[in-house]
Amino acid sequence: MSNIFLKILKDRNNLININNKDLNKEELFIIGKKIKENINSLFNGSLAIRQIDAGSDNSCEQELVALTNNFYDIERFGIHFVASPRHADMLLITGPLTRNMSKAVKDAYDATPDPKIVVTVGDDAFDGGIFNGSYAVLDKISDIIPVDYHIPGNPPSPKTILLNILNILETNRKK
Amino acid sequence: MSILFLQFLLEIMFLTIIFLHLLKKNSDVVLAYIVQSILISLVLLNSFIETGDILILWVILCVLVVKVILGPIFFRRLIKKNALAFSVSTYLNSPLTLVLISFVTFMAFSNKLLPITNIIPSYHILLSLSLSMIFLSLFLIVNRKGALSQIIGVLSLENSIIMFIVFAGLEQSPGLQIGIIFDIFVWIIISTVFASMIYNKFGSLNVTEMNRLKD
Amino acid sequence: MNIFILILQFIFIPLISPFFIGLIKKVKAMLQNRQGASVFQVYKDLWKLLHKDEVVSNDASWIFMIAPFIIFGVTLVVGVSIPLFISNLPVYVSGDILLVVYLLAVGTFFLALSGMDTGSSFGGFGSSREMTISAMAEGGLIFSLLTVSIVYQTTNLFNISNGNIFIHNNFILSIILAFAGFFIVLLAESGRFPYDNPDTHLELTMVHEAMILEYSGKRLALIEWASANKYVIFASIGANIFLPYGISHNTAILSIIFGILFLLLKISAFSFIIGVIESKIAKFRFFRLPDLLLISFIFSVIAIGIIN
Amino acid sequence: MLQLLTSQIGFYLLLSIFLIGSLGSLFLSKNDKYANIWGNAFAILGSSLGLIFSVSLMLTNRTFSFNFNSLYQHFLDFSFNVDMLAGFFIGVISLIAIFCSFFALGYVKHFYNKYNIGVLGFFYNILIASLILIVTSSNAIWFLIAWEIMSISSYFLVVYDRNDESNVKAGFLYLIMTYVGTAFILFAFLLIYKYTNSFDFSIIKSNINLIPFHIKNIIFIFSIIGFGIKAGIIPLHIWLPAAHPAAPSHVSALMSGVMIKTGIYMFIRLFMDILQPIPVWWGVTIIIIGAVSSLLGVLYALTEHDIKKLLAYHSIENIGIILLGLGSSMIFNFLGMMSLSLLSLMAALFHTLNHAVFKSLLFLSAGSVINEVHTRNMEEYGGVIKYMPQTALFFLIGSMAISALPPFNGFFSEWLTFQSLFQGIIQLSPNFNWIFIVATGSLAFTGGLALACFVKAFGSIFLAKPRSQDVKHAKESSLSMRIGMGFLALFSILLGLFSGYTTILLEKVGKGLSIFNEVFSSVSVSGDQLFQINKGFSSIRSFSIFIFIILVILFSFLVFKYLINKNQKLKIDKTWGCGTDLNSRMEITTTGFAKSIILIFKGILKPSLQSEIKYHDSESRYLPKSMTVTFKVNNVYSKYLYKPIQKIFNLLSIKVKKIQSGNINLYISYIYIILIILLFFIL
Repeated sequence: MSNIFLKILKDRNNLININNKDLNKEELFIIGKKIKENINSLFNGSLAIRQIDAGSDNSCEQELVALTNNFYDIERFGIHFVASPRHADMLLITGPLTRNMSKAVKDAYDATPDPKIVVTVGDDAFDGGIFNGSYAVLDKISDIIPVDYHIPGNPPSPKTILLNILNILETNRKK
Repeated sequence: MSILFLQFLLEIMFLTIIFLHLLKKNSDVVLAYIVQSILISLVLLNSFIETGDILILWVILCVLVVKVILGPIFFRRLIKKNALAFSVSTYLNSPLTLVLISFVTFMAFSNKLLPITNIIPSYHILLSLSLSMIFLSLFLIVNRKGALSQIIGVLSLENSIIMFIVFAGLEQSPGLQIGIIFDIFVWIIISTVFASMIYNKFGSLNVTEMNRLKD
Repeated sequence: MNIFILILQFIFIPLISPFFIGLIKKVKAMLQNRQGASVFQVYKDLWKLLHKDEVVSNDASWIFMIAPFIIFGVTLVVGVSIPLFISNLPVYVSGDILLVVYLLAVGTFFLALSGMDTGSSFGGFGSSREMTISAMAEGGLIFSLLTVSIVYQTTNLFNISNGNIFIHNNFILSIILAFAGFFIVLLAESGRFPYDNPDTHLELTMVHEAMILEYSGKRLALIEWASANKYVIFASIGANIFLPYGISHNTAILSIIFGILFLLLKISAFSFIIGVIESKIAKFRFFRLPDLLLISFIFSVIAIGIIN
Repeated sequence: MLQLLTSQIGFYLLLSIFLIGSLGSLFLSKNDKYANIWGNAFAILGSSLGLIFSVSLMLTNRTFSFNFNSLYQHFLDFSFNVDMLAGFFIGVISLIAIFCSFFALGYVKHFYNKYNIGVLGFFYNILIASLILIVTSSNAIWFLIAWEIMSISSYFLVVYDRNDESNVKAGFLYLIMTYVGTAFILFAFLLIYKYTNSFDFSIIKSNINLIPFHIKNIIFIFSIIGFGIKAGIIPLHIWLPAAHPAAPSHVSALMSGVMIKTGIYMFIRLFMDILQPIPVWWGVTIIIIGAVSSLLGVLYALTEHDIKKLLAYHSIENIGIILLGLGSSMIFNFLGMMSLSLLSLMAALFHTLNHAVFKSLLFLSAGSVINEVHTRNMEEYGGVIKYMPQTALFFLIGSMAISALPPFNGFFSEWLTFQSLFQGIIQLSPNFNWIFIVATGSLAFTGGLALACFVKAFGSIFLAKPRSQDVKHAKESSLSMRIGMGFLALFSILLGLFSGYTTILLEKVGKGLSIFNEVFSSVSVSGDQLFQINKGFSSIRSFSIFIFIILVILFSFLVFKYLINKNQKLKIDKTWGCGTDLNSRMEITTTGFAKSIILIFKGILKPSLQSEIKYHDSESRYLPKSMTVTFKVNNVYSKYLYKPIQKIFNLLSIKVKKIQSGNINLYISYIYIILIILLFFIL
């Protein structure tokens, strides 16, 4: 075990570096127009994300999990995943909204204290994606809870998700 | 009255108790009891003469009236009414009872019991004799099966206690006299009621029937 | 001068405790070959939580509402009554070891009650596990502090840390044993690794985290801060009682600064060790924890045994 | 007036008030309301007089003893000796009795036209009077008479609620155990009488050296068993968790707060006063009994889900702690360290007082909860705090006091016990201090487990969602019940606040005993309650801690509530159950809470887990109708200790039964033979 630590401490150049210039390259849908006045100063330092699976096929989850590995490492931007919506500031909803998950998503939304941001990740979450119109899926998540931003992609790569989250924080700060 | 005469009376009483053990018929047993009571009254008379205490006179009167007259009459009527002539069987056969009687009297006379029998050194023999009479009448109760003879046993126990007390020189104390009188009355009542109850409950005066009471 | 020291003593623990939690996270991140959050991230988290609104469950009673203030207040009280950077505080309420132990028990008591208050099964199980661990840890804690108080012939923490180094050295073996027992209890009470994984998301394995699932906003910040305070309290007790090198014995400015530096150094050493431990071993199964706590109790009993 | 009060007349006045109270309530038993008011009013009057009597006696140190000799001159002179120790115990008894009677005024209402209230009032007053008589009597026979009155009156109070079959059975078990105890006490006193041929405690004390050494040990064993049964030490504690829950709550508060203390009183009276030059192994056995009782008591409390049984087991635990203090005092006494012996005796007395206060507070508040929810099973409570907020506050104060949390009184007496044990570890040579290490270890673990147990108790009763319909229409207890509980809670705070002054008072009480007159105390108490043990070894300021804690909590409340983010909105919403809506069956209950601790200690507790499935139709095993899992801790003592004894007695009695042959002559011959044998022996 200790030789692994030595190897780690020797070479440390595996982080992908993100600087401001490639922030605005990835496109991003803005849906909800809610302007939150005290949001800009609050979240620049620390952001707690609660990921809700509204019936996804686990592809978006893989990408979100990849965010926490040591390539993308969202912790260094002060973003961390939390266990309960009570502690969360941002709700990442993945997957088409299935019928019996609608109540759970509504509960999670109510349980999150304000000010909060709701982001849907992946095309399925936007309008049910390929499952659109099926009896088991309620097409639009925004019918149940107000959605603020949407990250397109099926599934969006960890880099796009990361850039989009940082982008969301940027747009919020500008408002 | 001289010591000898008293001793003579006591020996007769001792004989009556021996007879009580050996007799077969109830009526003879009652007869022996009458003899005992007469002897008791004689001895009390003697102590009355010596001490001149009026109370003892009363005691003698009661003894005579109750023990000699009333008691036996009542017992006779009981025997006649319930026709229990031959029910005086005993646990031990007569030779064995005799051996036990001798052993008990020997024990009463042994010097182990000296402190009791030597209260008044001069009356030593009389006291040890009455002590043996107490033990014998107790043994009588144990030995007899018939309820009537057991009652007679208890009464003779009571008489021998009186004898013992008289010779121990305690007849003066008022408490004792009241005790004797009281004892006489109460005991007579109890024994009669007891006998009649046993009889109509068990149909016979044989005590062994009673072990059905055991759960 | 005394007032300044008193105020410094009062605000010292709450100020530096988030830093050390951040330091532990940083060490773990470094060992996982990732950059990890900055060391001051916990300050930002607390600051953000303090300014957020709250969502409270309708089954919660007044205990749920006031528990965070009591828990945080208790850590402040304990913060004042233990030696930090100066060993003979001009005026102190009381530094008795039993008072410190049982005051921390008040904090655990209310935390466990607030966990059960909202009626969620996770909170209930969190409090049951927390109380089991703290019940088993109490023996080891009291006995390890008792060893040191026997060595220095006083149970007052300030007098202990004021004792001269010479006594310390010739009982060094029993103090090391007691320190080992104390370190095991430190991990238990501050909810660190072999007992409970602080940043787990799986509710079934949580102990400390499960009790505060229901809290949000300001109250959550207070409880997080209180648990950070508790960690630093234990670390500073360990630092000043078991390795009292460098603590200042008088109220000169220089020695105080020196004392603060040494204290920070020692506590960061603690945090570094804990960070390494948390990366090296896995979380123990729940029913192997009592054996570990019993080991700490036995260490202290042996330490007492070999003193005289 | 005070001088008059603390004298013989005052004492008789005290007893007569209780007598009038008891007879009056019996007399008025036709009308429930009057009987209740009369009985409890006189109980309050009597016990408040008792409190004044004892406090004035302790402060002015005017002890007196008198005897009331009856016609048998030397044999049965009823002599009383009201010294400092007796004064202290009268104080404890009357303090608890006042508030139990206040509580009873409201509580007994639910017994109206169900049982005869007059009888309850009668036995209640008799019980208090007999308690006072026990602690003041200084003649063995008089003591035993008072002991019998106490046992019988408490028996009738235990079986008062006789519709419930288990109460009568519990009362029966209580009676048997009490009489076994009394038998042992009788043996002990007879042994003492044999050697000192007197029953009077003062005479026994003066010629104690007549008793040879081995007899003294036998007396010690007999009195340990006899008074241990009443105090409820571990192997002999079976009746306590059965009898205390059966009694009405204010009686079980009085019983477990004060009645088991009579056992402790007699331990102190016998071992520290009368049989004074005591060997060391007595102290060692008492400490070991104390350690075992406290540890096992709290473990069994953890397994309980009946609230009153849980509190009864906690009485056993606290008795264990008191015995730790007493045992260490006896060991110091043997080793000649009199000031330490006084210190640990003070610790034991202080814990007796504290335990009486917070245990009766807990029993009363538990009683008022049971009164509303009509069941003693904690599984069916839940969320009672929303319906009975004040009772919940009192129970919270009681449970914080019993688990020795700082601002309350439980902490300071446990702190004192800890200090005396620490002194034992430090000052004694290795062959003695291992006992103190064992005792401190058990005390430390007991403190932790007691905390866990009371989080379980408070949490499952008062917090979360109601788990049964009765809880929903429970309403706050009546005013008199709240007064009783409120004052007890206030007392438990005041005793914590002024623990310095109470320690000085207890030191005077300790000095009342003859062995401690010229001993300098190792505890010095200065202005704001700072008292130091042994020249600064350890010190604690009860007053300023209390104020400091309150100030800091208030400071943090104000700063964070109003200074930072003042206009913070608070939204009320459902509990977050990961999306599923939680119902009341999903929250944790007592068995769930304690399961992990029980499994850790399964070696000692031997839990048994039975699961049983009922099916719709027995052939097909696929449609289970109901599945029940019972997680039970079986009673080790009755299985391994009491059942074998019972079996032996049965065998013996069957053998002896053979002599009952039913034949009269045989019986008379038995008498005859024995008469002759006796004659031979006597002459």
